[in-house]
Amino acid sequence: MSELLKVEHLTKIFTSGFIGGFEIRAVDDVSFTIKKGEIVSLVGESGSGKTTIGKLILRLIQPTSGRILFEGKDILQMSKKELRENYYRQVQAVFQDPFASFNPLHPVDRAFDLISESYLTDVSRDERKELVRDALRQIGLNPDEVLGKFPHQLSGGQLQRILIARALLLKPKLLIADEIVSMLDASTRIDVLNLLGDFRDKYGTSVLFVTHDLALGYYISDTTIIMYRGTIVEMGDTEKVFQNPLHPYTRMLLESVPDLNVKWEFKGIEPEKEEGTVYSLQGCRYAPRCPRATRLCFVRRPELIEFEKNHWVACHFYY
Amino acid sequence: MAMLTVEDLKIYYSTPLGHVKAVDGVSFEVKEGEVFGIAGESGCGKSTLVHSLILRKPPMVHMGGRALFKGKDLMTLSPEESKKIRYTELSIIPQYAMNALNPTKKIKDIVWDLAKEHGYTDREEVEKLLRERLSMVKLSPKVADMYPVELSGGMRQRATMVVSTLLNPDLLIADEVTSALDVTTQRVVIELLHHFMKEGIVKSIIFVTHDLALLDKIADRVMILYAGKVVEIGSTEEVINNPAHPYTRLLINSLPRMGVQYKKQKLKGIPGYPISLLNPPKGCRFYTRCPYALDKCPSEEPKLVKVGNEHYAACHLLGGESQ
Amino acid sequence: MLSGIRRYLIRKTFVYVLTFFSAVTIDWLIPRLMPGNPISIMMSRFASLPEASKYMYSYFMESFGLDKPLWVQYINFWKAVLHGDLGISTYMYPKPVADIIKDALPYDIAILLPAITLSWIVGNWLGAIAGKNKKLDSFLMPVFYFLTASPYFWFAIVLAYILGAKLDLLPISGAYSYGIMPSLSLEFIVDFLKHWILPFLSLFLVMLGGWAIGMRNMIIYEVEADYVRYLEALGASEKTLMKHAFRNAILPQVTGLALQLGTMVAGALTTEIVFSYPGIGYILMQGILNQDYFLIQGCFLVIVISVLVANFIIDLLYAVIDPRVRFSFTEGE
Amino acid sequence: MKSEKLRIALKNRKFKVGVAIIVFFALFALIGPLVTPFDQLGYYPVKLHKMLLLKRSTPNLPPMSHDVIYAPGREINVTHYLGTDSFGRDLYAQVVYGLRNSLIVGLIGGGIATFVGLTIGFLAGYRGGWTDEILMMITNIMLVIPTMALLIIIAAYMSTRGVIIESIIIGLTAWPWTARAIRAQTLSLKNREFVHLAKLAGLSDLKIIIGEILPNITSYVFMVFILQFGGAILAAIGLDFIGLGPTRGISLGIILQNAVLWNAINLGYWWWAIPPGLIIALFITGLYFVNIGLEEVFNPRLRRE
Amino acid sequence: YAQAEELPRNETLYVGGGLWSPPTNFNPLNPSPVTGTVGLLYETLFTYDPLKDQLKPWLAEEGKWINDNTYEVKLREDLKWQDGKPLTAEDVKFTFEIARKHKGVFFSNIWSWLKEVKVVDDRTVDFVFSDPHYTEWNYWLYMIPIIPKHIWEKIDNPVDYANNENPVGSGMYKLYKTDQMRCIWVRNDNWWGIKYFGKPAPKYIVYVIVYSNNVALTMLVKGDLDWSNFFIPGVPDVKSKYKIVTWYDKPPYHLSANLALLFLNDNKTPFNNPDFRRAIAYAINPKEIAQRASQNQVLPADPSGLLPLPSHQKIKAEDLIKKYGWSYDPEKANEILDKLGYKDVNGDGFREYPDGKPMRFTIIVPYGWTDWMEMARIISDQLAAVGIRVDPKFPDFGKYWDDITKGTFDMAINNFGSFISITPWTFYNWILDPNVAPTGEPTYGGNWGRYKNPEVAELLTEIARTKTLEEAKPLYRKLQEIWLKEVPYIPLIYNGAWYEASPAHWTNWPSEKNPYAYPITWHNYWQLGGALVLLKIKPVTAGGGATTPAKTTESAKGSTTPSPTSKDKGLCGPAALVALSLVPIVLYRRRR
Ligand SMILES: Nc1ncnc2c1ncn2[C@@H]1O[C@H](COP(=O)(O)OP(=O)(O)OP(=O)(O)O)[C@@H](O)[C@H]1O
Ligand SMILES: Nc1ncnc2c1ncn2[C@@H]1O[C@H](COP(=O)(O)OP(=O)(O)OP(=O)(O)O)[C@@H](O)[C@H]1O
Ligand SMILES: [Mg+2]
Ligand SMILES: [Mg+2]
Repeated sequence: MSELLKVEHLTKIFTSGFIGGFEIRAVDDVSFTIKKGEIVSLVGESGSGKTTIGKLILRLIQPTSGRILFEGKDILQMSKKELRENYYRQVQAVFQDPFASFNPLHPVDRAFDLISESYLTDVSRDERKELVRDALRQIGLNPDEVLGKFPHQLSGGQLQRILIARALLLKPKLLIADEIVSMLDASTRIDVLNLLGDFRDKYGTSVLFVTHDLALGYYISDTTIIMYRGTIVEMGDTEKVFQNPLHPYTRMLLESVPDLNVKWEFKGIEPEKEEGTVYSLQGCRYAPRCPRATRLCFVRRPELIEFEKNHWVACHFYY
Repeated sequence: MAMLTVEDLKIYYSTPLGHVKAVDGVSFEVKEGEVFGIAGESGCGKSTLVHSLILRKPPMVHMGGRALFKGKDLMTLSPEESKKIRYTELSIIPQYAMNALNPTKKIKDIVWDLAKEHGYTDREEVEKLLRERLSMVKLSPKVADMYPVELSGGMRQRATMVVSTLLNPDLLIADEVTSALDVTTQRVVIELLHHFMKEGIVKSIIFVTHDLALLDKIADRVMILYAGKVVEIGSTEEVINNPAHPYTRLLINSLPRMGVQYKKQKLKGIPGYPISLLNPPKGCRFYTRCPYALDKCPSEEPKLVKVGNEHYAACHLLGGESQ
Repeated sequence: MLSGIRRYLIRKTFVYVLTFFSAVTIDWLIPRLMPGNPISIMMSRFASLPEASKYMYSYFMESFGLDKPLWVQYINFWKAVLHGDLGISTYMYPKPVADIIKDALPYDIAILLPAITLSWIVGNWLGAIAGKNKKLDSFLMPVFYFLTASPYFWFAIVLAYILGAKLDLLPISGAYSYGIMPSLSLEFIVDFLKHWILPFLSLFLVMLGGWAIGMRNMIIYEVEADYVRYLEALGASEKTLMKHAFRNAILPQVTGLALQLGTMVAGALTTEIVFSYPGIGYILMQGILNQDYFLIQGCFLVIVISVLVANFIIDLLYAVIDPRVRFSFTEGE
Repeated sequence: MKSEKLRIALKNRKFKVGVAIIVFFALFALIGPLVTPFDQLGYYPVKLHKMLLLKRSTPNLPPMSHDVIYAPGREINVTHYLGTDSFGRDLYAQVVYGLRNSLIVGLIGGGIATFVGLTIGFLAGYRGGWTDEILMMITNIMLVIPTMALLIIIAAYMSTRGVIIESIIIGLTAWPWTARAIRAQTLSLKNREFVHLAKLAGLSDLKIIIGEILPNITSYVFMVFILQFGGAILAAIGLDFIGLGPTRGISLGIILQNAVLWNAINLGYWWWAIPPGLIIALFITGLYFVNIGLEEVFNPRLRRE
Repeated sequence: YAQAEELPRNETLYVGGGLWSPPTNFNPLNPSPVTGTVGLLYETLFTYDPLKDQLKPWLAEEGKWINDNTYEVKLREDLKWQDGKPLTAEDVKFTFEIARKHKGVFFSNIWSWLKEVKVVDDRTVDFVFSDPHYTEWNYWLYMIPIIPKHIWEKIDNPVDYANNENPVGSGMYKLYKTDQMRCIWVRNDNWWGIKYFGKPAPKYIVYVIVYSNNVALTMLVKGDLDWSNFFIPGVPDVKSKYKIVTWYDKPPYHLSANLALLFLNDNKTPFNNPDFRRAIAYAINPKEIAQRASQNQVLPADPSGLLPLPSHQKIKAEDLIKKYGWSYDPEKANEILDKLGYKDVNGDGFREYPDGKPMRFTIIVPYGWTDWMEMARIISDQLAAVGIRVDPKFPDFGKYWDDITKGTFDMAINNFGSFISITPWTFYNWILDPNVAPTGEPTYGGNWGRYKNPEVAELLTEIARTKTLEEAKPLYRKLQEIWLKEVPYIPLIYNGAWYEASPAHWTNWPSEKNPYAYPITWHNYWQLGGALVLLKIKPVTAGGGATTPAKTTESAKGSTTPSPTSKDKGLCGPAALVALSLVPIVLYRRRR
């Protein structure tokens, strides 16, 4: 498998206001790669910078520093035109909120119309229509039931499927799927996930699957990246990460998953830590919450090391 | 001993287009000392059910049935009496727990305003209690003097839970308190609820969620709702491990769990979508999505039948007219 | 936390200073870009022999420095202002602009301050009542709307007609009787108040409508807010709910107050004219009509400064009463 | 979707009452002039060998008076629905034409204010960054400057002013509110996911603005326009009253100014001073009603019925 | 807690009409100080009575030309300043000298023909002229206020000195207090003039600032304003009801004060053609203007434009008016215009230039001067009747003034320098002064239309130098002849010397029947009669001690509202309207 996307030392700092503003390091020196035809899940708790990474890859926002190479080409160097005509043909996205992903004023068809106008220029109008209906059928929707409807007339699951069908129409090389099931019901959730998998199987599309639900990440992905406060704490083959979690944070996460197979023992309440200072911490960001933290952890940021083949961790414990 | 007995409760929404039958003849019991879980898909009437116990405001209308809470029918209680019961005996943690506290008031003031309403006169005492409880949930007692905006999301969540349970209510309703949270915070919330029960701060909890896996962790008994009706009710063990109703079964089967991977074992969701509650069909409401539908399903409404110890389900497949 | 507030203040101060300079510059420049000049107009008021006028024209052009290039005038203007010198009025020659303003300003304050603050307070109060009481609302809201929809001076005319002329209850001209001497005596105060009522009332009522409507809408929003629903679910009484909702609803109204000051000062102008009330409004008006650069500049300076100061105070106040402002600047985000 | 909103709107009493008032006065302004033989200043134009002579009636007639106008060679019976002023000019004619002009000021002034505010708010919100900072700075400056006074200065030095010029200057000073509001709207919209998706669909910024963002704020813009409409009328009335109104033609503010200058109130000619203000107040009340009605339509939280 | 000082009503005179902004400037060297600065506070050597056309000695006992170049003034005995210091010839000399040094003093141009001022003795001053303007000198004699040397010599720049703190004059009133709404004068009980003129009756004069004349009217009828010099529309309507005193009881009610003229731009075709101007003169009907625009409170002007006051009437040549004058006659106008070739060729009702180009003019009047605006409209109509198209335009005053002074207008109405004075020369000098800047540059005379006629220039200089009226009369005749023949500008109406007085608290007001003074209080008019009124009026209730503050006008209250309609009708109308307008709102409420 060859590399499709390579992210190198990506950093994004948000500042607010131009005088006397403050900074948030939403993404801090993050590097990883996505191979062709691979599903990578990006896992982390709320605010860990998952969405930001997705948006950076989509160039919806500009990174503060770092590089993003798509098939060896730095997308940050691309012109707007190049992005439009080339990059977005190959990289698409589905977002968390299906309702917000549709313009409430237009029928859902617009999602298809827009991309076919830009990218399917060589196809006739009727063929386009057929393509759309095809795509809808593939994801298990009845085209007559959904086409021509307004977003508020459809359910979240239906809308999310339509968005996937929309991406399907282009058969992109990379799909960014940002929490695409978190707003869906359990009963429809798994179907949407399955769609992603089928998609990859059929077209070899790589997927960056952003989630905070480890079970979902485990279910669908080949590679898992665990993030904490803008930094990667652990990554590697899904199997390895889940079967042999190295980082204390990963372990904590895994323990928190309400899995049907596992009974919880109630261990009492952990104190809530002041988190305001985390972003300015010199050392490991997880240190304040870490049960194993030593002085070193507060002083030096651990680097990501390859603990075993294809299994990386950033923790002083493993040096 | 039953803390709450709901009998054939009907709660509708009156809209210009007609009645939305969000809760349509639901009966159940919440016993003292148990966590009672309610699960179901989005829009099946979970929130309607629990909120109707607290406060009914237009367009929500009570169309029949009773809800006996410690012997008093919550549906016919006068507003004054109902107000008195709320918080002291019957309390709620809302779904929006992170934003439930007035951002411009200090937490202790909010608590005092509420406590005053329920006959408390000693401010010191209330504040002392608040600080104790805050430390109990591992928050600094200083949080009492802070504004909600000063707290992080997780802290606010905890603070709200403390506020909601401060006066030791007998029954605590937790409506989807976890659905917007990530797993770690979710875990903390569950720990807190467990703690409240253990410490006897609350006697019973109704825990509403659409995440069955979570109910598995905390609930003693669960009730599965579908389109305003009870489809299955029973102890958690039984319902999860031994689901009787096709819907429950399909639902449980669609849950991803650790160790299951797409590559190896494909899970399946439930096909189709829930029906509209505006004009629900006469018969079984799940029939449109049910792979085992019988001829009589569309026309005849299935009754709850006993399928095990304290375990009931409403499905024609399970036969039986007996209740 | 302190540094957060300091940062907030530095930012605000910077914005204010910039705003001040730009606003004053605009006000300085605009009259000068217009055709005509103040000395020429000054001449029109002198009934004298043509010969004499010619002499005076050149004298005054020079003495007011209007024969200099525009940029020199601009620099001189700031130099003078920083020395606290606002120049001499051409319209009320030779009175210094600073004195003119000093004499007139108390009257504006006497009318505007109570009108603005009371209308704000009463308006918010009535608006809150309307917001929570649907029955009253359907009755009060049209009244509020009618009030804000009325031009200030028309309302003043109507009031003057009914209360002043027809019923002869209140005097309709001046700030006090022409025959009484200002002093700290009961008689004078009563007399002053009598004259004050009508202009005050007409401003007060018109302004009140706007605030009431704003508050009404805010309350309706707020009582739907999560925290109110929570309180209600926990059995809080109507009174407590309103108390909480009111507190939050009032915050945007505070900002509104700051931002609207400038407009209201202008609104007072027409009212002052109707009642011959000796405020800055009428003088500014005359200054403008007579192209009295110096008077216009001075009045603007005062208005801009007072609006900015009021804004600044309200900003500070805001940081105190709304913890959101305070903490959003300490934690980030 | 749209028809649904319309249906709700038509059920909303405030909206209906407001529309009724507006339509009533708009029709009044449109048709009113047709039923009066007087010209906009209230003179009776008489043709005398192809030349126009402007004739006047008896001064200070109360409403619904009949009078005779003597033209060369004939006598004309006229009725003054709203009486005459101290120059013997018909007030009904002045009021209808004045209303017409006030509406024009409202439309143009409100239109310009909305348009400028829309453009600036939009640019600031959409472009963000320095564009935003600078535009907002300008907006805040405009907010702090007493625009009414600025208006007076500008108005005072225009040699002659027509209704159009007046509306333009009013429009050019009234936009900051709109700009702020629109900016806020745009900010929240531009981070909506459908906008991102449109970007990913290869749409240019312009197309996104026109196709995705603008349609979503039209209802809002419309409401803003209504408020600006009313604001412009009130501002114009104020200007008219202090003598800075249009130097040609008539407006409700000018009628009021004349009424005050010529002692209408003291002399008991209430029909000169009361109706113009009342019409304005009622009309703008109507506008506000429409606005609140629409707000209730688009924002169910505000609904009260 | 202090007792409020309330001015005793029966000793206080309330006046208004000459003060439009808070009183700030009491500098008599300034061209427009607060009214009363000259006349009440400072005094002139002479006063002038326009009713009798007499120059009356005031500070001076007498003045005469002792030779062709020297005018000698003898001051009265025992003149003193309000601070007790004697007023002497030194002060007179100082007053004139100050204008020599400071060009901003309003009479400084005198020094172009005055050579020196010599003090002969304490009471005698000699004015030595290089080029004596005898006629003009008469004017200055009653216009120049004498200031105290001992005070003013310490002042660096006497031009922009506001002089508003305890100013010391010689006059019969002292400045008492000023504030934003009024200026209060208090009687100078040590006034030198008591022994010559008697004591003025009011102890206090409150000069009020009222922005709008409707307020003035209200105050007048309530008896809160005793003496008004406002133009108050509607006075004729309510005059009898409230016993308001005006000069005449019938139209025009007021004396004349100045002349409003229609200025034509004599530099522009076709106004440069006297015949064309004459045609316009024929087409205009001043009577209608007086009646319509000014509610008959003014008189229409006759072609000469000379005011109906003795100083002007004395030189008026009726025979010339008969011979060369005009009167309203549209037929005649049409005839002239036809003859000149201005005909309506395209049949639009308006005449075109002889070459067929459309002819269209504008007439400007400052915006907001409603009576003048109405005048402009009427003129436009009247000219339309003879086929001349004139659009009335109402620019703001600044622009109007700019156009007028720069000569960039077609037609305009103006009256600024046409005030009554001891000599018609001021009028002619103002309006015909040939010494004007070219079009496009401002001029501050009154020859706005740039009428140029060398003969006029000569006549004006000559008249200024004539010693007696008899000597000047033939020259005036010539001027009038030119005026009537050439029609440089067209007189419209004689603006009134607006005067309304309330008999509620003061009586013995001057009027047609008791014409003892010209009752105007505007700046520079106190010397013409205003001051005399103060000496003659009497309080209604003679309360000598007057320790109890007379409560204001209890008697006048009650039914004092001026309203021609009955009281309830007046209220019912608007009430009905309001009620009617509330119907939709009420209905709207009912339905819910
Ligand atoms: N436009 C922005 N301006 C300022 N801060 C931002 C912005 N977008 C994100 N952030 C901040 O950056 C951090 C990372 O945000 P991000 O949305 O990437 O987190 P996430 O992992 O996707 O969280 P979630 O699970 O809640 O979606 C957060 O602290 C957030 O507040
Ligand atoms: N105010 C309302 N007016 C009309 N219908 C309503 C209203 N509120 C809820 N409903 C309808 O009632 C039904 C039940 O809603 P409810 O909120 O109780 O569902 P829920 O099970 O809590 O769903 P979720 O998991 O999304 O919270 C839904 O179909 C919903 O559309
Ligand atoms: Mg995210
Ligand atoms: Mg719910």
